[in-house]
Amino acid sequence: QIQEKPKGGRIKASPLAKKIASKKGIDLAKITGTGHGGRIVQKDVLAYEENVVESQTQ
Amino acid sequence: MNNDKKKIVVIGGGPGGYVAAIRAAQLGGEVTLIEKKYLGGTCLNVGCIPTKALLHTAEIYEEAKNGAEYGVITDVKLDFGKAQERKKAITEQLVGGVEGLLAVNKVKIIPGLASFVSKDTIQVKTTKGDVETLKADKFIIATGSVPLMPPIPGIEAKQCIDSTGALELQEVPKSMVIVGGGVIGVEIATLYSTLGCKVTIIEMQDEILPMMDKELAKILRSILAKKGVDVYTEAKVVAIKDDGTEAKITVEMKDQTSKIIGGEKVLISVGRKINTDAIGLDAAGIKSERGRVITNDKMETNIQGIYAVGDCTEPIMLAHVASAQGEIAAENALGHESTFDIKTNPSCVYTNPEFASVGLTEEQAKEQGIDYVVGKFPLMANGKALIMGGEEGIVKIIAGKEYKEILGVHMLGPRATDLITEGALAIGLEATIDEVIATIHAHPTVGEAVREAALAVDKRAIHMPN
Amino acid sequence: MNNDKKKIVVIGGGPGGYVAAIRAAQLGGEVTLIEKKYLGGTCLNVGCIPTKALLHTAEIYEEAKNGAEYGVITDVKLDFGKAQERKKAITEQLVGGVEGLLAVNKVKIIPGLASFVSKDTIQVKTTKGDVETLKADKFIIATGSVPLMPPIPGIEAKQCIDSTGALELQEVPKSMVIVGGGVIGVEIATLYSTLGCKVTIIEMQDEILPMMDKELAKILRSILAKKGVDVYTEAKVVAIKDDGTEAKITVEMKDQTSKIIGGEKVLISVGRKINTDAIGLDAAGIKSERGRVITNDKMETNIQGIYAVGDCTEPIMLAHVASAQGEIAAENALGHESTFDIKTNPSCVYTNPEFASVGLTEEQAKEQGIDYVVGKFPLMANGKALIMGGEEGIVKIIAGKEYKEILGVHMLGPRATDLITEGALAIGLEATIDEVIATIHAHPTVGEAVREAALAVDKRAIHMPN
Ligand SMILES: Cc1cc2nc3c(=O)[nH]c(=O)nc-3n(C[C@H](O)[C@H](O)[C@H](O)COP(=O)(O)OP(=O)(O)OC[C@H]3O[C@@H](n4cnc5c(N)ncnc54)[C@H](O)[C@@H]3O)c2cc1C
Ligand SMILES: Cc1cc2nc3c(=O)[nH]c(=O)nc-3n(C[C@H](O)[C@H](O)[C@H](O)COP(=O)(O)OP(=O)(O)OC[C@H]3O[C@@H](n4cnc5c(N)ncnc54)[C@H](O)[C@@H]3O)c2cc1C
Repeated sequence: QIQEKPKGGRIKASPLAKKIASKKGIDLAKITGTGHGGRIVQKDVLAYEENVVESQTQ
Repeated sequence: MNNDKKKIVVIGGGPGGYVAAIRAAQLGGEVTLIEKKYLGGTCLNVGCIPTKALLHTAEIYEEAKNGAEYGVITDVKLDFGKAQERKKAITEQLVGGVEGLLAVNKVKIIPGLASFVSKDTIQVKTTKGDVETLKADKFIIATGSVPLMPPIPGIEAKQCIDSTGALELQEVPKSMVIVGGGVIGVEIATLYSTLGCKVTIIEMQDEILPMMDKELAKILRSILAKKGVDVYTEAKVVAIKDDGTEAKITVEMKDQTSKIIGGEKVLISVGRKINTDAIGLDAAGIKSERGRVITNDKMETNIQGIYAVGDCTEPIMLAHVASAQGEIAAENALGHESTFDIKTNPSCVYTNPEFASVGLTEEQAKEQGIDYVVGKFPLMANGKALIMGGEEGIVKIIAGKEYKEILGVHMLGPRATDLITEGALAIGLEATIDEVIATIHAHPTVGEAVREAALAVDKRAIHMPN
Repeated sequence: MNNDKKKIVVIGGGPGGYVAAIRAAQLGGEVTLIEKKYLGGTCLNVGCIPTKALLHTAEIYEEAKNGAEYGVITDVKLDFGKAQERKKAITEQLVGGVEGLLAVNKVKIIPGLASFVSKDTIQVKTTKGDVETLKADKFIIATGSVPLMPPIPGIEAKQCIDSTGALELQEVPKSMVIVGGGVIGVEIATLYSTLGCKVTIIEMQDEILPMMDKELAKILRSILAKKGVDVYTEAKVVAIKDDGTEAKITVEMKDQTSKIIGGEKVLISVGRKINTDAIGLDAAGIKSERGRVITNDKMETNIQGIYAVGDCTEPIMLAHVASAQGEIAAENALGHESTFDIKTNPSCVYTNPEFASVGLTEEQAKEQGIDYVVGKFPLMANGKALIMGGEEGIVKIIAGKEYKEILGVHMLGPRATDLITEGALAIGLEATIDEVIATIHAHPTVGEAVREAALAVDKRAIHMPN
C-alpha cells in the first residue's frame, strides 16, 4: 500500500509496540513510526532499542 | 493518447493481472492487458468462483435434506444440470463485470499469447492469428498456474480428471477417488460427497490440508469421515488402471500394505504447475526457479521495470494474494512505494463446516521456536453455532507468551471464512488479545467464540470452565 | 468459606447478571446470584436465542423453497411444532450450560425475588416461600427489562401479544400486524412472513429500524416489501378492536387518512420497560430516572459498592452490552479498574439479508457536525454474495474526512451480523481505512466488500467504477 507521511498530533502506536515499549521503559515519543500514517509498530520499537544498545556499547 | 502517460503492459487477465491493470489505470498509466484465454483467469473461470457456486448448491441440498431437524420437512431432488447452469451464469456475469471494469478504466485488452522478446518488448500471437509487437515502460507478469499432472503410471486413464474437469461434470459420479487432500481436493470431496458420491481421499502427508493447523484439520477429517468420506493419509497412489467403467487405483498405505480402490472418476489434485513456459523469461533475462518468477516484496523481478504477481511467483497460490500483489506491483510501477506483506493473509477452505486460518499455525509457531500460548473455545458452547448446527467446530488462537500479541487464528465452524477477517485485521494491526477482548462482539454470533478464545488465552473464558 | 473473600451479590441471572457473577468468581469473589424466574434471563429464554432459533428454521425453509434456482428441487412442508421443539431444546441446553458454569465457578444461586432494604442489605423472597436476608460487600443489579404495553385503546384484545407470546405461537398465524418496526418487530416480521403469514408493520418514525443507517434501512424495507411485508411508516396505531377471530387495527397514516388493518395476531413491539420497580431502589438510595438506574462508565451507581448493568441501565438494550458491562462491574467490584466504552458496540438485525452496524450512522455523523466521507460498495459486485443470492446488499463505511479514521460500518447482506466484527475491531483500534485496505481479505468472501468500501472512501475501489 502507498505509504503516507506521518501526521502530527498524538502518538499512534500498535498495541504490541506499546506493550513492548512500556515493558522495556522506552519512550514512544522518541521513535519514528513506519506504519500507516506514521504509526509506530513492533519493528520500530525493536530497531530503536537495538540502536540505543548499539550507541551505548560504542 | 496522452504521451506522458506511462505505458504499462500486463500479461495475464486473472485476479493478479486484471486487478493490476485496473490499479495501474487508476494511477494514470496507459494500460494494455494481454490474455490468451479468458478474463478472470483460473479464479473466475475454473477456480474459486465455480467451486463455491457448486458448493453453495451442495450446502443448500444438505440443509434441505436435513431440514426435518429444524421443522422443515422436505422431499429433495438434485438437478445437477441446473446447478451447473447457475455456476456458468455467475461466472459469466463476473467475467462480464471484469470486462466492463477494464473498459471503464480504459484498459486496452489484446486477446492473445504474450512472450518477451527482450526486456522491454513483447510479442503477442493474437487469437485472431496476427503477431503484434509491443514496447512498454513497465511490464507486470501475471500468468498464473495450471493443474499439475504427476507421472503416476496409468494417469492417462479416461477416468482421470483435473480440477477443471471435476467442475465440468454434468452428472454426479457414483464414486470418486481424489488424489491429494489439499484445499482443492477437500473442497471437491465436500461437493460431490454431499451430493451422494462415494468419495475417497488419498493424501501423502500425515493429515489432510497440510498447511492448516493440524488439530483442527483432524477434527475436520473426522467430520468428513462421519459424512462417509474415506480418508487415507500417509498413503501413496502408485498406479491407476482403466478398468472399463471404473478406474482401479493402487494405493500404498502407511503400514506398507497396498489396497485397490475403484472410482468412476479420479480427481488428480496434487498441486499446480506454474504457467511461465511460454512467456520467454530467458529472452528478458528474468530470474526464475523451476518456472517460478523470483520477486522481492515490491513484486519487482531482477529486471528493472518488470514485475510479477500471483500464482507465477508465490508458493501460496490464492486469488486474494494475487490481487493484493497486483495492486502493489501497479503502485510501484507507477512510481509509488508499496510493499507486500503476507502476514494478514487468510487461508479458507469451503468445507461444511468452513475452515479458515490466518497467521501462524501451532506447528509453525513450534517450528520457529516462538514462545506461545494457546486459547481455544469449542463452538458447542456458542449459542449461534448451536442454532446453526455447527457445534462440532472450534476457534483457536495462538498468541505470543510475553505480550499476548495475536500470532494465529484458526477456525472450524459456520461462517469461518468470513469470520477470519477479524483475525487478519488483528494481526495486521499488531493487536494483542486485550484489544480483541475489549471489542464488543455481538450476541448471538459465531464471532463471540473468537473473543472467548482470546479470553481463554488468559484462562478467563466466560462460557467454559478454564 | 474463606473469610477474606469479598462477598458479592448479583441480582438477576440474565446475560448481564450471570456473566458478572462468573467474572466476579474468577476474580476471587464469594458470589451469590439471585434470580426470580429463569437463568439466562430474557436473552436465553424469551429473547435473542429463541428468536434466532426460529429464524434459522425460517431461513432453511426459505432456502429450501427457493432451492430450484440452485438445482435443489424440493417439496417443502413446515412443521412449526418441531421448530418450536428445537428452539426449546436449544434454550434448555444453553440455560443448563449457564447453570453448569455458575456451579463450576462456585456461584451460589438463590431462586427468588430480591429487593434492597438498605444500601448493604437485601431481602429475598425465595421461590420456596421463605424470606432470606443477605448482606454483601458489593451488589450488582442486573434486573433487565420486560415488554412494554403502551396505552393504546383496545390493547387488551386477545389477539395482542408481546414478543414472548410471538415466540410461543404453536402455529403460524394467517396474518399479523406488528406495532413497532424496531429490531424485535422486524425480526418477528421476517420470521412469520417467511413462513407464510401476511405481515404488516406499523412504525411511527419515518423509517423502520430508526437507530440504523437510514439509507440501508430503506433498502431492507424495499426487500421486505418485495417479500410481501406491508410497511407503513409515520403511521400511528390509534385503536385496536377485538373482532372475533381477528383484531381490527385503526392506523393513522402520514397523510392524515386512516386505515383499518385486520390481523389474526397483533404483536406489540414498541419498546421495553425497565424492570426495577420491585428491587427497592429507594430503600438503598440508588439514583434512577424513570426506572433506569444511573451509572458511570465503571458501572457504579451513586451508592458506593452498588453497581448496575444491562437493560436496567442502558438505553441500548442488547445482550452483549449487558454482558460487557457485567464483566466490567465485576472487575471494578473486585478492586480492578475497568471502564465501559460503547464505541465498539455492534447492532445486528437478523433479517434476510442480515443487517449490522457499528459506530456512527451517516445521520449521527451529520447531527454531530463531523466532517466525514462515505465509501459504499454494492454486493452485486461481490462474487460470494452473488453466489449466495445476496446481491441486493451493500456495505457502507463512514470515515473522518481528514484522517480517514473509521467512524461507522454498515452492512446489509449475507452474514453481515458476523462480518461486522471487523468494523468493531477497527473502530476499537482507531484504525483508518488504510489498515483495512492493507489487510488481505479472503476471496471469495462477502467480507471483501468491506475492503472495497474502504477503497471507495478514497475513490479507488477495484471492482466498481469510482
Ligand atoms: C479449483 C480451484 C479452486 C480455487 N479456489 C480458490 C479460492 O477459493 N480462493 C482463492 O483465493 N484461490 C482459489 N484458487 C486459486 C486461485 O484461482 C489462483 O490463486 C488465482 O487464480 C491466481 O491468480 P493469477 O492471476 O496469479 O493467475 P490465473 O488466475 O491463473 O490467471 C492467469 C491468466 O494468465 C493467462 N495467461 C497465461 N499465460 C499467458 C500468456 N503468455 N499470455 C497471455 N495470457 C496468459 C491465463 O490464460 C490466465 O487467464 C482456486 C484454484 C482452483 C484451481
Ligand atoms: C425478542 C427479543 C429478541 C432479542 N434479540 C436480541 C439479540 O439478538 N441480540 C441482543 O444483543 N439482544 C437481544 N435482545 C435483548 C436482550 O435480550 C437483552 O438486552 C438482554 O437480555 C439484557 O440482559 P440483562 O441481563 O440486562 O436483563 P435480562 O436478560 O432481562 O435479565 C434480567 C433477569 O433478572 C431477573 N430479575 C428481575 N428482577 C429481579 C429481582 N428483583 N430479583 C431477582 N431476579 C430478578 C429476571 O427474571 C431476568 O431473568 C432481544 C430481546 C427480545 C425481547
